[in-house]
Amino acid sequence: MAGLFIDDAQIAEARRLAHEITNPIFELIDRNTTVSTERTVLRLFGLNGAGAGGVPLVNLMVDKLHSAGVLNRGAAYWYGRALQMGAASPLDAVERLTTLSAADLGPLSPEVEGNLRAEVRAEARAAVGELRRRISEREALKAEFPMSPTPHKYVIVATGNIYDDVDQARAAAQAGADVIAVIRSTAQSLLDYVPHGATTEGYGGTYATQENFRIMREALDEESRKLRRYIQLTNYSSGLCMAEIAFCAAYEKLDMLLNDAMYGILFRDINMRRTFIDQYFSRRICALAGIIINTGEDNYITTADAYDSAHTVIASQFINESFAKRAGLQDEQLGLGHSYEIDPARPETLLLELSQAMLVRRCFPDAPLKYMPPTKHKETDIFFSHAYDVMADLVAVWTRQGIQLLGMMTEAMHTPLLSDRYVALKSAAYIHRAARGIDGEFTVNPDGKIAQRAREVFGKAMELLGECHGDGIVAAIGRGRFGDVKRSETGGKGLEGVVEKAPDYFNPFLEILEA
Amino acid sequence: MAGLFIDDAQIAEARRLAHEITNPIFELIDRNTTVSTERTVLRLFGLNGAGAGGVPLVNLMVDKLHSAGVLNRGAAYWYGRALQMGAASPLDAVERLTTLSAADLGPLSPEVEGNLRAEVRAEARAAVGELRRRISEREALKAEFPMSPTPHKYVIVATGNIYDDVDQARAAAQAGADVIAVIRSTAQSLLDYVPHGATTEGYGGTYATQENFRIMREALDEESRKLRRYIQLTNYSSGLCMAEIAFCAAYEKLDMLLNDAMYGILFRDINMRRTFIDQYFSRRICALAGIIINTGEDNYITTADAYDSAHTVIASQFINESFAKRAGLQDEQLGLGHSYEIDPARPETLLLELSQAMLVRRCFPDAPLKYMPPTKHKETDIFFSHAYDVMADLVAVWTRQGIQLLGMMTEAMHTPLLSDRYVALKSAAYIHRAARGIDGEFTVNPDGKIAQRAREVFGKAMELLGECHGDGIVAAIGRGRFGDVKRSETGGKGLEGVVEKAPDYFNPFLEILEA
Amino acid sequence: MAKEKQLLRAYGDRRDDGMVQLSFTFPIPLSERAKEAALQFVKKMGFADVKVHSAEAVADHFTFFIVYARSTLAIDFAEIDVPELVVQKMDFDQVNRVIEKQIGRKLVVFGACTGTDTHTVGIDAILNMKGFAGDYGLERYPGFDAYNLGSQVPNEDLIRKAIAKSADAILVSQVVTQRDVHKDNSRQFIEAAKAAGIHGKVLLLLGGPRVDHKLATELGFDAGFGPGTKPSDVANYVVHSVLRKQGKESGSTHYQGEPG
Amino acid sequence: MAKEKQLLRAYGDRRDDGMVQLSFTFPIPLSERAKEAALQFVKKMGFADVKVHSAEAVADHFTFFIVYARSTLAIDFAEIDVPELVVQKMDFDQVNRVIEKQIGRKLVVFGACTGTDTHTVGIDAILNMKGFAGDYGLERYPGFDAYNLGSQVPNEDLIRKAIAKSADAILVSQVVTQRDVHKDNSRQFIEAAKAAGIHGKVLLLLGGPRVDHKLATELGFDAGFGPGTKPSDVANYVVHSVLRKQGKESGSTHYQGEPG
Ligand code: B12
Ligand code: B12
Ligand SMILES: Cc1ncc(COP(=O)(O)O)c(C=O)c1O
Ligand SMILES: Cc1ncc(COP(=O)(O)O)c(C=O)c1O
Repeated sequence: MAGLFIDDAQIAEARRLAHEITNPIFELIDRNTTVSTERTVLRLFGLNGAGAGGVPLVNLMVDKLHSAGVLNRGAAYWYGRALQMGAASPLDAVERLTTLSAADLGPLSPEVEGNLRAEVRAEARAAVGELRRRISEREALKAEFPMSPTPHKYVIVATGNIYDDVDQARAAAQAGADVIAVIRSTAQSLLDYVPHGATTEGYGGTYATQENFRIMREALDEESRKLRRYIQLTNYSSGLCMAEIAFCAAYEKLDMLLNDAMYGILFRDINMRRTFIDQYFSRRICALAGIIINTGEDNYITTADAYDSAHTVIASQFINESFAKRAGLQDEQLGLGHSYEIDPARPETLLLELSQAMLVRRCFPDAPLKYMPPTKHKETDIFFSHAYDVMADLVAVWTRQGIQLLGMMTEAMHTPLLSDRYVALKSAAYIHRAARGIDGEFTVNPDGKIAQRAREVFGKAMELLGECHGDGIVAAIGRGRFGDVKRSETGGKGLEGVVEKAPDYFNPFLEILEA
Repeated sequence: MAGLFIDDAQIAEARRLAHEITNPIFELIDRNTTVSTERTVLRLFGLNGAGAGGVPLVNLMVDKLHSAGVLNRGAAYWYGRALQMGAASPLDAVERLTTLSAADLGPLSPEVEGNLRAEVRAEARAAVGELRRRISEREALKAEFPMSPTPHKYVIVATGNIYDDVDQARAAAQAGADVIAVIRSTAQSLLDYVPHGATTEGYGGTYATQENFRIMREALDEESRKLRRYIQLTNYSSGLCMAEIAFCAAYEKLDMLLNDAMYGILFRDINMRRTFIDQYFSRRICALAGIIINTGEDNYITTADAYDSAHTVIASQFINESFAKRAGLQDEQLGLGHSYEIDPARPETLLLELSQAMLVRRCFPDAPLKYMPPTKHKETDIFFSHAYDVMADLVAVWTRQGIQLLGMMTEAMHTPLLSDRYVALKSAAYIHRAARGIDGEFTVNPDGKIAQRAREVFGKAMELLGECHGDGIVAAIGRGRFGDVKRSETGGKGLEGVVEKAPDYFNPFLEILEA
Repeated sequence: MAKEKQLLRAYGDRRDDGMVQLSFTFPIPLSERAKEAALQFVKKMGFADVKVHSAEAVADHFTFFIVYARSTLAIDFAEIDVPELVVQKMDFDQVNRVIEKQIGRKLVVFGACTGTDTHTVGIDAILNMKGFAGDYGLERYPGFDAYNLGSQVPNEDLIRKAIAKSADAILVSQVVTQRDVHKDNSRQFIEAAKAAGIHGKVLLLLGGPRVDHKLATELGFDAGFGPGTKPSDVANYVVHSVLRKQGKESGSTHYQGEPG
Repeated sequence: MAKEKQLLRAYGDRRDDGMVQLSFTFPIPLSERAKEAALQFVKKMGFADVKVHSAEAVADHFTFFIVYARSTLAIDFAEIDVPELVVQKMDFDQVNRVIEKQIGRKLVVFGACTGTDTHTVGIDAILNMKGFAGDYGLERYPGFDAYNLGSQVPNEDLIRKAIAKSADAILVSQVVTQRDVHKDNSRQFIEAAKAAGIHGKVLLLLGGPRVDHKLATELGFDAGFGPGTKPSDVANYVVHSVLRKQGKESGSTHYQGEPG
């Protein structure tokens, strides 16, 4: 995206500020682990069953270690201990560990200790190898059936029942969808475990479970072959189980994940420390698995005003980018979120929206970006809503968004009907076809409203980055700088799951992923 | 509209060619009159009643003169004769004339003849004065209640019943319409008379009658006052009664008229000579009455392909402009027609449509222009059709169209429902509001597809103008150059109504209007 | 043998949820009472779970409603009959070959958009060289002699000219349908055809965006063709009908795309 | 006295033409039979002149239909009742004045979006300073003490905290409605309120985009508020209800905007 007349140097400065803003958070991340990070370690070793009442085995084991106060050495270490005690299988390992008394958890000789770690490291390498092999299958399918040109048309399914979701996902793919998102049940982000198995009941969405992922990806693989066009699948790596879901998704070959360094804090009232720590491991897994993350800055302007708070989106994107890069993600994996949300009752909103989308493109030229449609100001007048969405389709193709969530004409009423998706896909295909290449047709006037607005928004974003840099991101969040939502460092859910690492904390996966 | 990189000199050349193309037609016009032109003369004198069976008095009188073979001296002359014979009123004049035998129509002494003409001229001046006074009332209302900014949102009503039309026109005005068009009944253009009185039955539209005009304008005057926003009214000055309808419209203070120098020939198979002669007088009246004409080039690309025949629209616009200017119309009265009709299944149609609309703007910078929505490729999928219309809304505001017909989502089904207009008006208001000023934000790239396409279309238009110049417009129409429709000079309806003027042909209105 | 029932319900976002979207206008001002009236109106149609999602004042005295509701009705799909296809649709070459071999002369067809209707695009699509959607028009078939008289043609003229060339089929197009003008004009055509003594002899085809086979036959035509008709559909129909008339094909065989 | 009938029919483009637009999906592939089934479906609802204008294959096994048809049904508008308004709605200042003069103390209100629902924008619009559509939120009223606990609040927590401050009213917001989760959660709230002994004592208000007064009262709340509710509507309701409870106003007077 040429133009917009913001210096490269200024953009570099924004990046530098963001990096320094995340520095103290990385100290926190280095020093601590969480119950869900440790559960993810166990899942990586292959523990994926559930015990009585559907409690996942990894929860049984980690809760046990946590209540015994020994989780600070790392679940991998205890997994090694169980193996060393002769556990025949991961399941057996859990059983052994969960029956141990606190006394049995005492230290070993350095030599035994060393062997144990070596053994566990080897197993971790094997597990990562297996994961890479699975990912390469996905990549092969993608190579065989190339995707449509961008913007990739992204629609959600949200029936609550994975089998109904499959029907609808197939239908959406046939109608032209490039990406299917299975919306989660509304309560899931607050669950401190990942439900197990195929599920058929959920509110406002379907539970994210490894089995549901598998079922859906299998259906979409089939559909991709049939349509000779690779269909991507995405889900949510947010809430209290960011990293575990990232693992399930990686293992089941998902293509993208909603994954944001701050969304859980702001919109789910999840504890700040917990989220910062969890997001890191989750992103390390995404980096390994070639998963594109989708961040959630678009949410800020559903609670705050989209015109007044446009700069908060930009500032947050730089911060999210820094978190992501430091977790090993590449530019092409950064579906930074933004959206077409300015109140349509205002004048010149198309200019404002173009300005904002061009600005995001200018700041992140190599990222796919994730563009959200209007939602907050949608009306129950479906005809108007449809017209409104169409303008977002135009901005998306104009500013070369990689991933575009399609607006639904019934947004203000209910999760989409099958036909709503069809209507959205058909119109978006028309707009994309009609306008593709339009960005090459015009030069933005340096003194026009679009350019001026972009400079103004960028300027305010720099100020906000300056504030976060000076006072710390924690303080900025405390002041409600993002989405008008205020959160404190020790408030919110899940702080009890944060554990300071012992000096001999052991996590062979992190060793591999950070290598 | 800056850019598009077509030399002013080339545009001037197109204009020069068009002028030369219309030269021979103006010879034809000078030499001939028609039954409908003569009926208009009588209407101007105040003859507007109907006789038995609803036959308009002007038809009775002109038919009589025509069959007696004396129409070539002009109806005004005979009207004078009747007055001179002591007719107390126009009605009386008709009665006197229609009862005369051929023998009674012989010549008078030069002196009597001279007095007669002087008297009739005085009456004509008075009639024109009264017309001007009526028009000034309209202008005063417009000044008191200024119109909305352009594009003026134009919608049609088409119930067949003038009273239902009024209900719907008021509703449309309240929903944001700036211009109301009352569509005529499908057969009216082939009628060689203007029906009389208020009408309540019509197919596909409502009869254009002077009384219907009055009823509707009165309702809209009221609505304009209520809404404090002047609402314009338009109708059709096409078919076999172009000038008569122009008079009725002028008298009833209409604001615009569909009026094209060639539409009747091509799309109604009306004789070429008849149309060329009729259009001239009709446009003289429009010029006087400050009526904006809307031409019909958009129709060409409902029969011919809009991509392949884009240049025929441009060439015809130059010709229509020449006809109009030579009839005294000003730039601000030229609603030259064009439309958003390229098959949406093609790629890059938005670029193509922008190119075409910008080109028209470039060629006619001071004309309001009349922009039509997609119609031919409209689908019965109303949601898609609505999205498709929305893009035309965007192009309209982008290229500063003065008059924009709003697309209807049910275009492919039926004449619009009340709610269809509402849906169209609400979305168009949003698009206009959102995008107003967008043309000032960008510079068109000189080597882009938009600019290249504009140059290509303009080049082909020049070729076509060249052909019309070389071989004559009659030959070009004969080859189906416009709208893929072939017509011959002596084919079609209404040639029998063309009359070669006698040397002493008398038309005091033309004298005034041409002065 | 009774067919097995196959109950069909509307699908919103899950099987059999019955979801239907409606919109309509009432000629009354927007008010709470108006909304309640809309709700009652839709309930009266037999809908459950009626949600009047949107009610907007489209004008002083008109309110436009958008409603989603669940229909409890089901249709037994097994009961819905359409004729069985036994013959494949012939392509361009096959049509011409059959005409040459089995009929042995060119088939003559006349077409026009009659009455006051000026819409020629539809009849042109069927008759002219270019055809429609990549499918050639009848003019291009060596097996047909096609005459297209254009639009605004009086029914009597069309019939007279067709008789003069011993037409096998007459094609009438009707596009404007407001106040059922197409039906009135079509009836008038049939009267004229009867008067001219060709009804039941020359194939009479009606077409247009609001035409279907049922309507056309009710009006007295032999067949009706609606939106999306391809010239080859018409070619197939004419050829098969002529063969049947000549006793060269049984009336009980049906072919793909046959109007019915 | 029997009211005069006032029959209301849908208006397409002329009075009483009955025109209604419908769209729906059938879980079957697109075919002529599918179109016929759609036609039968709409006829079965009691429509006449049914036109299945569009039938599109939205997927292998789903067809989406767009239909226009004429409903022969009429609603007697005279029969549609809504409560009569006798009291004018009070504005910001009037509300505060009435509280000061007639109640003599601040009214305490607690609100939250409860259960697993995280949508705060609605309850914030009612309670926070800023308010909604230019109408100030209850926080800004000198006459109210407003506590907004935010979202994802367990019903029990909200009730406990409200009791601790002797709240006059509790405001529950519910936005997610899929599979009627809002109803389940609302019922659970009422259970908890009963258990805590405040049901029938503290005013219980339910609000959200799919809420209306009828639903709310069925669920056991005192009142329900739907889309577009303004904070001042809620202020009016609370003040009038408290006055009625205190016997300072009769329950038979109704005011503008009163839920009912
Ligand atoms: C192009 C067009 C015009 C052009 C016509 C140019 C021309 N020479 O044909 C112009 C601009 C001149 C025009 C004028 C008018 N039009 Co017009 N027009 C249309 C438009 C946009 C497209 C029609 C079309 O070309 N379709 C494409 C062809 C290929 O489709 P088709 O006609 O359905 O034909 C197919 C089949 O039906 C079938 N078929 C058709 N005929 C036959 C015959 C036989 C024998 C067979 C076998 C098959 C067959 O095969 C064809 C190929 O598949 C439609 C709206 C729309 N999108 O449908 C309005 C539309 C048809 N017009 C309409 C009206 C009202 C008019 C006017 C009366 C309005 C006015 N006063 O301005 C005028 C006057 C016309 C008149 N008296 O007839 C209305 C009709 C409303 C109704 N249902 O009654 C429509 C629906 C627009 C609207 N929503 O108001 N129009
Ligand atoms: C903003 C928004 C969000 C934001 C919420 C931010 C926040 N902190 O509030 C974010 C992005 C986080 C979000 C998330 C989700 N959302 Co959401 N969201 C919306 C959206 C776009 C706007 C809602 C809104 O703010 N409206 C504006 C306010 C002012 O209106 P309101 O809530 O109706 O409130 C008014 C009245 O109802 C009333 N009122 C409301 N409450 C009360 C209470 C009382 C006592 C009173 C008196 C009055 C009152 O007064 C208010 C002012 O008039 C809607 C779609 C839409 N356009 O409606 C979807 C929508 C509500 N969300 C939906 C869903 C499904 C979700 C998710 C579950 C999806 C997912 N998995 O991603 C998540 C999770 C949320 C959860 N578990 O609750 C669905 C709900 C479907 C349904 N009917 O069940 C909707 C309808 C979108 C859709 N079509 O799918 N969402
Ligand atoms: C980054 C991110 N995560 C998650 C979600 C979904 O919310 P939850 O999973 O908490 O219900 C969203 C909302 O769209 C989001 O943007
Ligand atoms: C210039 C012009 N005149 C007239 C008409 C209407 O056609 P008619 O009045 O012949 O029915 C049109 C079509 O839209 C037109 O463009």
